[in-house]
Amino acid sequence: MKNYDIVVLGGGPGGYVAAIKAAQMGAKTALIEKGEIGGVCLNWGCIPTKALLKSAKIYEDMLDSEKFGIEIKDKSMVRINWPKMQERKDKVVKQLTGGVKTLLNRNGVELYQGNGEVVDKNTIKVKGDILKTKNLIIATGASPYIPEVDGLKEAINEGIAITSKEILELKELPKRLIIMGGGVISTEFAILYNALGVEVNIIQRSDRILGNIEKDIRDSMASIMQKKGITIHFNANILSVQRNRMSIESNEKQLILEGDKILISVGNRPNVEGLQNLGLKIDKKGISTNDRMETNIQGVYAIGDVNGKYNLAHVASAEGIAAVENILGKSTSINYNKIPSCIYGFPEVGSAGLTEEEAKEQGHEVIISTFPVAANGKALAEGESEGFIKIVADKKYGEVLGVHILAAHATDMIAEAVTTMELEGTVHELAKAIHPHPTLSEIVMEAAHGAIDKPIHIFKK
Amino acid sequence: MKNYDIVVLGGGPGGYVAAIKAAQMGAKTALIEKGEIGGVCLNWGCIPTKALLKSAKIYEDMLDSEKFGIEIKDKSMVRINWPKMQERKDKVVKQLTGGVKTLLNRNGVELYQGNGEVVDKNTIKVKGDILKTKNLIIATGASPYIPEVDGLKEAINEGIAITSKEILELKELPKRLIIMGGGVISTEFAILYNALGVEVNIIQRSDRILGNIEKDIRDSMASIMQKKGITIHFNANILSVQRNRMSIESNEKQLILEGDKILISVGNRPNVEGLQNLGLKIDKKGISTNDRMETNIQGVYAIGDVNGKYNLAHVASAEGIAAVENILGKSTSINYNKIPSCIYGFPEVGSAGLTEEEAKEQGHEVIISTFPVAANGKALAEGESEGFIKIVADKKYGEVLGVHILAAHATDMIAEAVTTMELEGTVHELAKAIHPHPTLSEIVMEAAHGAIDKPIHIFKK
Amino acid sequence: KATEDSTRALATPVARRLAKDLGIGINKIDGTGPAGRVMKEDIYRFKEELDNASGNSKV
Ligand SMILES: Cc1cc2nc3c(=O)[nH]c(=O)nc-3n(C[C@H](O)[C@H](O)[C@H](O)COP(=O)(O)OP(=O)(O)OC[C@H]3O[C@@H](n4cnc5c(N)ncnc54)[C@H](O)[C@@H]3O)c2cc1C
Ligand SMILES: Cc1cc2nc3c(=O)[nH]c(=O)nc-3n(C[C@H](O)[C@H](O)[C@H](O)COP(=O)(O)OP(=O)(O)OC[C@H]3O[C@@H](n4cnc5c(N)ncnc54)[C@H](O)[C@@H]3O)c2cc1C
Repeated sequence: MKNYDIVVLGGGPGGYVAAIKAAQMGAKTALIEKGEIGGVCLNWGCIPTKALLKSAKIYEDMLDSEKFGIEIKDKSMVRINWPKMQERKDKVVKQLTGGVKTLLNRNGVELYQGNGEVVDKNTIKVKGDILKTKNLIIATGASPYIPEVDGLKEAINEGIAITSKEILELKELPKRLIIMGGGVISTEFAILYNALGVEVNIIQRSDRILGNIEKDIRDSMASIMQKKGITIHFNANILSVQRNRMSIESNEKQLILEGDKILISVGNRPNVEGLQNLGLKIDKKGISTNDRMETNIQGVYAIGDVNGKYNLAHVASAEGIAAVENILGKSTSINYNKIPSCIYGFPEVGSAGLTEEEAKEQGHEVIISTFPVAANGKALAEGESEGFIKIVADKKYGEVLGVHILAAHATDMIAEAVTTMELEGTVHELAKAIHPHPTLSEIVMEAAHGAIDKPIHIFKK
Repeated sequence: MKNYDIVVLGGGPGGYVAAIKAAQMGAKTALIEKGEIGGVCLNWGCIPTKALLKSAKIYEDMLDSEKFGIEIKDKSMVRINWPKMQERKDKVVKQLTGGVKTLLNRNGVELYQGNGEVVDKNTIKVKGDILKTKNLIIATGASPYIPEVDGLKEAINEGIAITSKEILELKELPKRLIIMGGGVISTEFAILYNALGVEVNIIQRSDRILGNIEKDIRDSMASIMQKKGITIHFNANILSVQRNRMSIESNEKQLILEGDKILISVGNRPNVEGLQNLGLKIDKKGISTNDRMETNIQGVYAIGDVNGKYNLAHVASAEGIAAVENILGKSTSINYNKIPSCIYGFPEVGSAGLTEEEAKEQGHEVIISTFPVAANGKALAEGESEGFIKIVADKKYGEVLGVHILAAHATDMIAEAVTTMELEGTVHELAKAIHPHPTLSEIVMEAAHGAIDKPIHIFKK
Repeated sequence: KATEDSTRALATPVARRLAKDLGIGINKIDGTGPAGRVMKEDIYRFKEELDNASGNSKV
């Protein structure tokens, strides 16, 4: 039996960050992980997808290189070496998870590899060990939800229907891919495989994909994807799956689609098995917590995907730090009105804070200002001029409430918005701050000018 | 004879932005341009160089594509089509300058194409026209300085020694390029032509290139360039030029270099000819102004390269807006402690605010925090992990005084720093603001943590 | 020597404008933001306390 100040259950970006922070702050800390350190994010989520997307981007650029004055005599000479692409991705993952293990170790976090069984809130069993702890942080993550569809189970057993985990480990590049669901993860896989030359069909229940994203960006992204050759079946019902064939009804028409693989990507369920003993308040989304990461049980905290607030790695990490700081007496809370979220693709989406609708719902009188990427010099120089920025500000002082960007490097750009909101900044500062030329970030300044007076590089009456 | 509230002399990014702003604010405005609208920046500076750099980046990625799992059977099949590359660049430039002309027109700026002769501060002649004005904004820019070197004039006459303007219009890609000078522009051309397979020699008078840039970044950049195969001759004196041969003395050794072209890039001189009548205070750097862009003559303002403060397009534009606002009664000044500057290359540099040395000189007690790009997940996923960030903050509150980034997308990232400084933000907000994962921008958050307590993703005692 | 500097309050732009509109001196307020930065919530709280206090004194 060993005693700890803090035991963290689950070693994803929520749990491992919490454990490192706790150890840095002087708490005696244990981390329990039954699978791979780094969780979904490092092993089957954020990182491997971005490694593959980079390969896909280079492939796409190569096929399009004439535009930039570079010729390949025979385009058929350009070939995807899928095993090599996978190998690189795996190497990146190994390097990062190896790095995290070293960090845990050097910071003095005691790592238990095995399934953690929660006996009570102060007692956790891992294999032969019993851990006693003053505080428990639950960071067990979430798993893909598998819907009830006729024949889907059989397709899963045959290895045809797969989740985001298996699709990252395919031995061969499929020729045709059917994606169930139209969320962020579906979109990223659709763009990835489309760029690699795979025929992609997205099956979406409602009349829109990317339901949570700002509406103009969502609509633009959908039509950009369609222009790339991705087929999106809106208002679609899946009737049944027969091996690699799928019957759907979309807009009152029946269709049969064929795919080499079917990706199931219709949402997550929190990993809460074995936590029943604790008497935690749990709903379909996950373990309920307040903005200090406290559950209804004193001394028990829940962070990351398992609390179901956001399925985002940086939220998991921030919540992990907040939980630890609250445990160790440094009061911290998370402001969920300022969370950034990204879509990685060609182009990218970077979004932070409130949408126009959300701001109005919260009672703000809003100013909206937009500016197109096509009016930006750097974007033209780079040959990537799709997209726009939309700033949502409160009318009274011009406080920035939300920034939504569709652009080639949007994910690199959104940090400016997050920091501005952290500082209760207004469109006046965004306009006044001298943004370097030529950069895509000038669109932030231009849109901010548009919220106050007029942007320079576009004509508005 | 026509009467104006404001006449702007010179249509570069200083002048054309000033003219549009003035017209937007209701002033009767004329713009005089003797050459091409857009000045150096759009025609022979910021924009064409970035268009070519993008082509070079794609070429470099293609040659290196195996790393990313994409194979070309025969690399010799990949060929630079230099005329096509130039054509694309020219198209981008045309599109942008055309756009600016439309904007001037739609905003009601009256454009005079011709050389503006300043008769007195209220009277300017352009060809047959005489313009009377209440206020004059001088935005005539600067020109490359041609040093006194034995034989250089002859080499210029032969078209071998050229400036940044001619090097953007070469009919053929040179095989060997000698670059006189080691400033930002020299560096960008060196990286550009090196990536396109050209042998590059830089001749630098002192023991360092990029003299104005933060010292660690400057040193890293130099060694990265050397690793790419660019030769830098430090402490070098040019003895003479004989056609395409150059004799230099570097570190006490004499050398003879050969180049197909010699780029003269050793600084600028302000374009002040014809302005003598005005009685302006002018020194070697340019027309003296205060931070409101006022010269010593009431009603006469000087903005952009001609005032010699910074040779940066965004500074020229910001100064243009400030001059107009001051003329029209909205008091504005430029804070030169927060100017961003960039170097475009592989990797890039984005820098804003004070360096460690400058901060100390200004009397600050400073905190310095750095974080390496190699510890960032997105950078590894992208295979571009060179570089680091360095934050300079004031000790008392942690106010951010300067941010210096060497990284693949540094130029897109530096806007966050600029806005933070505009908001008098501290490292606390940078650390607290939830930066999205996985993005390069997480290094900002990590370094900010390092200034307060400890970063998560690197071990510090 | 450094008094001038140390009396300059750290505040967010919104807090500054709000304080000005409400006629509240920003230096009087203890900020709850990082490094004692005055946030808009601090102004609202201060105003509320002010209102309560003046309400009480009337009775
Ligand atoms: C394909 C894909 C792409 C994504 N891309 C992004 C992105 O770009 N950006 C982003 O922000 N988010 C992304 N996400 C989401 C992100 O991966 C998650 O939000 C994040 O991993 C959640 O972190 P977590 O620590 O809460 O849980 P997880 O990462 O799920 O980690 C939970 C860990 O707990 C362990 N565990 C569970 N129960 C026990 C137990 N009883 N005992 C011991 N160990 C246990 C699990 O083995 C697991 O390792 C992506 C997700 C997917 C699937
Ligand atoms: C190769 C290169 C790359 C660069 N890259 C960058 C970069 O990436 N980012 C950046 O910020 N800066 C960059 N610069 C610097 C940038 O181009 C200048 O700082 C900017 O152009 C200055 O703007 P300006 O309006 O002051 O002057 P200019 O752009 O020089 O414009 C002055 C204009 O005035 C006109 N003119 C002059 N005299 C008269 C007259 N008597 N009558 C009528 N017209 C007149 C000229 O024809 C000219 O068009 C680069 C420069 C070069 C050379």
